[in-house]
Amino acid sequence: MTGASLDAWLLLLIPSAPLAVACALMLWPTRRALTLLAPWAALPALACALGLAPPLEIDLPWLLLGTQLGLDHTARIFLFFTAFLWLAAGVFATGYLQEGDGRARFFVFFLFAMAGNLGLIIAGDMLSFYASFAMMSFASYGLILHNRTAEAGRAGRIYIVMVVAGEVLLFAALILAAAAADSLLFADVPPALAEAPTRDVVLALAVAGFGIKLGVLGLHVWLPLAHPVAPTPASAVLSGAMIKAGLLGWLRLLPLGEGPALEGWGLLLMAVGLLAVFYAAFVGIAQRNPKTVLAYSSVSQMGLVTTAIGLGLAVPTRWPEISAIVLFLALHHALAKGALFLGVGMAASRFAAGRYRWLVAAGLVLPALALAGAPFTSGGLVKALLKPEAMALPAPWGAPLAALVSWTLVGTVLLMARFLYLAWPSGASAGAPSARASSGYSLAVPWATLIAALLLSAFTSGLAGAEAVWTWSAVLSGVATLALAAACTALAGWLLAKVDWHRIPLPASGDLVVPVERGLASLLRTSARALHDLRYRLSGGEAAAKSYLTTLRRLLAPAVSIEGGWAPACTMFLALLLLLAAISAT
Amino acid sequence: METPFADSPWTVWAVFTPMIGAVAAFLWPRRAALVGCLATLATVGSVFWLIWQVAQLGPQYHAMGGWGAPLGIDLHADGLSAAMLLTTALVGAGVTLYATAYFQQATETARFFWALWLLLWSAMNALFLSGDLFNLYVTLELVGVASVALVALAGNSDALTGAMRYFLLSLLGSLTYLLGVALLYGAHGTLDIGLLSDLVTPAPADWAATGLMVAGLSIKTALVPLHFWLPPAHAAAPAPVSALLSALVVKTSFYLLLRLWLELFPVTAPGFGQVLGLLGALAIFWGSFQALRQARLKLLVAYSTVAQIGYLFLAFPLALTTAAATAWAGTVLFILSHALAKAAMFLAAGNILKFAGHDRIADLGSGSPGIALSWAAFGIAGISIIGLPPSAGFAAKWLLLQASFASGQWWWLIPIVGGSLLAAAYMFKVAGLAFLPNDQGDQGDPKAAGARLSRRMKWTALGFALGALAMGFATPQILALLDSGTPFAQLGAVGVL
Amino acid sequence: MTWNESLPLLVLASSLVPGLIIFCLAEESKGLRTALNLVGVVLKLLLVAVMVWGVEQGQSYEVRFPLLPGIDFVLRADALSMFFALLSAVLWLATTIYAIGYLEDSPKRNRFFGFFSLCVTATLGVALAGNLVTFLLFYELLTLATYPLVVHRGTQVSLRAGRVYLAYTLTGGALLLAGIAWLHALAGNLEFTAQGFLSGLVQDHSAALVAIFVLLIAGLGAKAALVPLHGWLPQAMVAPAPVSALLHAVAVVKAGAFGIVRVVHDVYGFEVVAQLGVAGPLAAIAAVTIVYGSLRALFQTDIKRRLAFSTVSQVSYIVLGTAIAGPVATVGGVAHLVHQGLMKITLFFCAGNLAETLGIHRVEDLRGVGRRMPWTMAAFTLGALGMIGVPPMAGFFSKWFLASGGLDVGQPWVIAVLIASSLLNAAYFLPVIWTAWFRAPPETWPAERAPARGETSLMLLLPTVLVAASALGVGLLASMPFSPLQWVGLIVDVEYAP
Amino acid sequence: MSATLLYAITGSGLFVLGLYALARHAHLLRKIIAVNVMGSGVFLVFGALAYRTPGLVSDAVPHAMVITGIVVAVSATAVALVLMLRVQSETGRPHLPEQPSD
Repeated sequence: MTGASLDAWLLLLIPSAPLAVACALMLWPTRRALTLLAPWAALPALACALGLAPPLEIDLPWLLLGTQLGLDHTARIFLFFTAFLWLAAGVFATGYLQEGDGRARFFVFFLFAMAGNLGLIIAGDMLSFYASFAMMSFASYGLILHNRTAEAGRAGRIYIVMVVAGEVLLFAALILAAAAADSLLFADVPPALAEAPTRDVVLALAVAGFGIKLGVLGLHVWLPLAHPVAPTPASAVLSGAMIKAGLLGWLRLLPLGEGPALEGWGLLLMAVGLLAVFYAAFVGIAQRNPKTVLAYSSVSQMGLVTTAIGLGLAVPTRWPEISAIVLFLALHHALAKGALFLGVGMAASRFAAGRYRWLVAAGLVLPALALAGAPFTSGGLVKALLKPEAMALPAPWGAPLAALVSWTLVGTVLLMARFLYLAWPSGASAGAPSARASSGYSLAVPWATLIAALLLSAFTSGLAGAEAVWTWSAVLSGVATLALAAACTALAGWLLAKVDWHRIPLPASGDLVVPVERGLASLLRTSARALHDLRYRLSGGEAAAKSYLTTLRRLLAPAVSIEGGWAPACTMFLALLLLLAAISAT
Repeated sequence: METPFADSPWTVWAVFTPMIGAVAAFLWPRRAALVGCLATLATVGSVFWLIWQVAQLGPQYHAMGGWGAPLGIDLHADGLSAAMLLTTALVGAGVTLYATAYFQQATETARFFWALWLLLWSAMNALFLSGDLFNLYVTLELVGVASVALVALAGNSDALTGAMRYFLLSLLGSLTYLLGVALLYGAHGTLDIGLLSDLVTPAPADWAATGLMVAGLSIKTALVPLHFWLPPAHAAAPAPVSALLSALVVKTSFYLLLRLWLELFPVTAPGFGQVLGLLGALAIFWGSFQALRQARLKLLVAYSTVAQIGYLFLAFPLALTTAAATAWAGTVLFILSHALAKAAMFLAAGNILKFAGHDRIADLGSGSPGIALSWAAFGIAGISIIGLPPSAGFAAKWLLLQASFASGQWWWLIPIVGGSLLAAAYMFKVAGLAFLPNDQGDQGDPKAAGARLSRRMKWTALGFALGALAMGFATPQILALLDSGTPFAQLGAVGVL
Repeated sequence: MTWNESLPLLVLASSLVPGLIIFCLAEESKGLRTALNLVGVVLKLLLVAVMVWGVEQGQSYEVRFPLLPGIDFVLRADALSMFFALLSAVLWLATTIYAIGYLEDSPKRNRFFGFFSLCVTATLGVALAGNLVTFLLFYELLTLATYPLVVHRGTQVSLRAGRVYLAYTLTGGALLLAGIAWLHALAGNLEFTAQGFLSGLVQDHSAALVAIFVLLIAGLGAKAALVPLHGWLPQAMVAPAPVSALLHAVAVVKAGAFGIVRVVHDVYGFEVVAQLGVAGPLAAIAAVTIVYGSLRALFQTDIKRRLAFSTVSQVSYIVLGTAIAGPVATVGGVAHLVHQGLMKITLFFCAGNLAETLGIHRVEDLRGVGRRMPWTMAAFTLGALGMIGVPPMAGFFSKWFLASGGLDVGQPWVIAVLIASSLLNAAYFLPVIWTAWFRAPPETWPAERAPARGETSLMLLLPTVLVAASALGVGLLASMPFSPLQWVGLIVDVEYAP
Repeated sequence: MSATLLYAITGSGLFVLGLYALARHAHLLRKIIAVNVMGSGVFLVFGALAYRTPGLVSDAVPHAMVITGIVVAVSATAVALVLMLRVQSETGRPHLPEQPSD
């Protein structure tokens, strides 16, 4: 612990503040003051992100297997948007949830998830990261199940299965990584891993393990189910902050910018990522719940993140630039998705019914535009910066990738259009359960702050080349593309409006999970039957022993019956006598 | 008077004190219990004094009347005798204590009990101290008659038929033994074990004598398949008598067999030991099997004796070369531990029978706290019977196991260990009943004569059980006692019989 | 007899003597009985603590007197024995308090607490035994002392369970006896020695040594519930909850597992075990047990039965860690003695609380019980998460070290086993947690016994919460001096010293 | 010598005959007599073997032993007869049950 500055000690506050409030809330669940205090448990984290200068480090050798907390550039950015989003969502929740809704319970889970999420960001070693990751994952189970509907039950079940699967995959990944690096510190892992013979195994496990959290295509199935069923503020943090934990895991563990280029892995990730972008858009527009649409949008956006990471693996020399873009992408998505989810809540609140209706509508459109990558938004900035990086790929791949990155816009626009269509404040939704009278400011203020921060971020990103992006031509082409996409969407919407939706077999929410669920159920049945048989075969020993005893009894019955007889006894006596004499004669 | 060894008159007192007591108890029936107690005290005192002498000074010897062998009667006391005397004294003292409470009401039976019991004790002590084959026959017969009479004391038909069967077979056994003695005398002209040991050769007379004596003693020891007299007799006798019979009487003939084997018979034919060992193994399995299927508690305990006797015979095949000392030490330790444990079990069973008014296993239950101590005694004695540590039963089985490995015959561990498991099976079949809740099983029979057990009866049973359990810790001391004098001193040194 | 000699005996006496006195008390003298229990508990804990401190300081505690020809009765304190002793002493404290609360107003408490004390005496004896015969002595005493606890209720079911229990454990004891006797005949020595004492015999007697190893492991495996010797454990769960806690967490299965650790490390030595080629099969058995136990647990509807099968699975972690010949895996395995103990005792206490307070025995009756008994279910949740291996619960560290150890010695399949086990654990524990916390509670509970205040009696709740907190604490503070992991590190250093 | 052998063989024959009768006859009196016959056989063997060294006076020790043996046998027979009578009075028949009653 020597050498740790006072600033570094402040890092301890980040996870312990929410933990302390959570424990207090468990002990005194009825204290209103505590629930009001709950969101502000993220404040120390936010303050640290803004006020502390990386790098900071503090060792706690007594905790777990020797814990290191630290703040580096990556952590700082993650800490900023995560804490910000948690704070905003938390304040929103104080207004959104009423006393009777089990608010204290909600906040207990909320705070534990918050502590985990914030803790994993400043974790410098694998175990504290893993522990925080687990705490976050398991605590958000409570958030997802908060409404106790059958739908929530199913979503929760699938979520927890995926969480556990992710946990064990990560366990294996971390164990192997720790063995390869002979260290638990993240600082030591990527360089060691780049050279290790187990590199590919670790990569596979980590990609899959963190991919579950991040919603990588194929592993995303829990996401569109879980995000919508949670209360709106919880959806915001789930989709905005928590899925980024998977990204952070990749950043910490994968040998990005280290060692040789991993083109195979890079191409695989890029392929999966781009596929996710379009697939999620395709499935997403078929959804009827705006929050589900947003969840698919998250999958789609995380596809972009996956693509960027793949690029980083394939072109390690460009990693410093790519990493900056990825971080900004994460921040942008967190703020945008947070604002959109809270917007859904706003649209269902009494605000949307009154004179602020247009304001609410504007508040929905702005982040949607940002997400779609409109000029002068953070989304546009990211895509603009990512394209040139794509060109760094070796010959046949660079140009197609850059083109595909541009086309992702189409998918996003479609999704956002569908979202706006579904979430548009009609003024008639005031009867929705979440629209009961609530203190308006606790809803509006965090939401507005988020939107403001999102808009502001486009201009304060500090990314290299950011100021040069918005040339006239770029803006024009951006607006034109956007307009074209919007027109297409409108046309499609008009055409589709005439179609009887119910006759089209639309992909259900959670898409791939449906057949998997069925398969698992039948697997479970089969294994139960097999086990039953096996057990009978094993416990056959007991039955066999019993029947053996019965047989023995029957066999010995004649012996029992002659036991008391004189004639047999005397015969045996004589026989023994002769036998003994005969033996001693030999 | 010639004294080739250390001459100890205590050998005589060990025999005569109980005999005088027996006569006195017969003469003064009203004071029989008092006489019994006094005689017990005196006998225990002289026996312990003698044991102390053996332990400290080595083997003791006394020529009665100064005649000396072959005409007179000589008394020997070595480590083996001392161990047997010790066993008898310990069990005898406890049973005396128990009997003072047990026989309180039934005066007629009580009077005979004391006389017969003291006579039995005297005969057993004489048997342990004799070194002459004919004397041994006489003492054997005395033990038999006294035991039969004790069984018959209960007076009911089970007891009488049991006693009758026992007596006839006992006579058969002793006569067979006597025929062997006759052949030996005819061949060698002497009956002194010490003298004979140098003369015996594998001649027809000798091997016929060996067969006769071993077979005769086997029937008296109730070796399967010659055991069938034992369960009815032991089960039908009054509790203290059952304890004496199972704990001591069957061991007397085995002691004789052991002594003859060690000192007299040329063990040129290893098959001989193997046959006895096989019968021992058979006894273990058969006795346990029968014990398991018994419906009455005392019969179960009696069959347990049949099984446990089998262990005594396992040493015969095991006692080869270097393993001999270990095997025989284990056997003697087994005698001691089984004596204490079986006494405890029969006394406890007696208590339970007296309390419940019957001993049908199916209808027994823990009942009131009044009987809990007896159940505890039964269970703790079971530990020793099963051979779980730290009981002396464990030490004995350990030594037998060591002998079987050391003699390269590991397969004998199957009866040794298997017998333990079967013993556990029949012990816990009964011990589990103690845990039935109060509203199940019998509450005790208020009409039964002694529904309220005296404290003495409960604690004697428990004392035996605890003694058997704790004796494991005294194993080194007991083994040290055994090493005094023939035959064990030689075993250790020479390693060959 | 010096202080250092008498201390091991005093540790045994501190539960033996109160136990024997309790047998003699009147059923009504509740105050005296409770006082005796508590005095014994606290005294034992103090004495063990003194010994732990002394061992750490390099003191040697040994008492020895002859028992059999060539064999002594030896009680000795080394790092491993103190580890187990401390675990037992601490958990006995919790269990005693719990049992006092649990058995309030039930009959035959003297008998119960008497045997309870004997049981702990035997466990401490197992821990402190300095050679195999002394070990066997206490091992069998443990069987005998637990039997009355298993059949305590006296119902036909419990008597049957008791019979099954005895059938397995006594057979195990017999095999152990045979193995020990053979070993003594072969080696002439049975003293536990760091890194074993058989290396000189491998050349000439390898077949015999393998046979003895099989006998010993089979004997110990019966208590450690290695498949296929596990059949008694699920049946024995009919016993009262404190007994189950004792069986599963403190005494019986632990004695078996501890014995396996002793045999592998202090009788054979891991090198001899490896040379004989028996480590692999042992690890395989452990692995099969881990998976099979979890699979069976998955299909149990009775809470305690589910926990019992979970024990079958979890205890084999210890065996697995022992069978993988490497220091890191051994740390994981041995530390799991404590980790599993704390977590499983938590779970059984919770199951007891549920049964005692609300009459809940089946998983489906747990609906919404989290609201009615939040503290109990919180403790249960912690314990269950620990079993799954979620950090920072203690169970995670066992898995971490086992897996790392497996990697270290080139046996990565261990990770697969651990993952399978974690998944299965999650599969049978998470539905319980979900049912308890997130389903609507029923109108009435099966058999509610309303406490004066709070969710249940404080005597039941306090130990539950404390052990749950310790299960969390030993994980969180895994690197503190005197934490189980650090202590095991010391032990393993000795066993693997060059 | 041959006379001795003859006596000894006759004695052994009596012994086996007694054993046969003991096994064969259920009536207790017959059994008691059978045992007595066996005893007589043993004593006969003893008597025969007393004549150990031809030409010399026979050994006194076997005689003493036979006398002692007879005393033992008489007392034993007395006890046996009393027992038999008690058995008859208790069970009504002078037989033993073939199976011990359970």
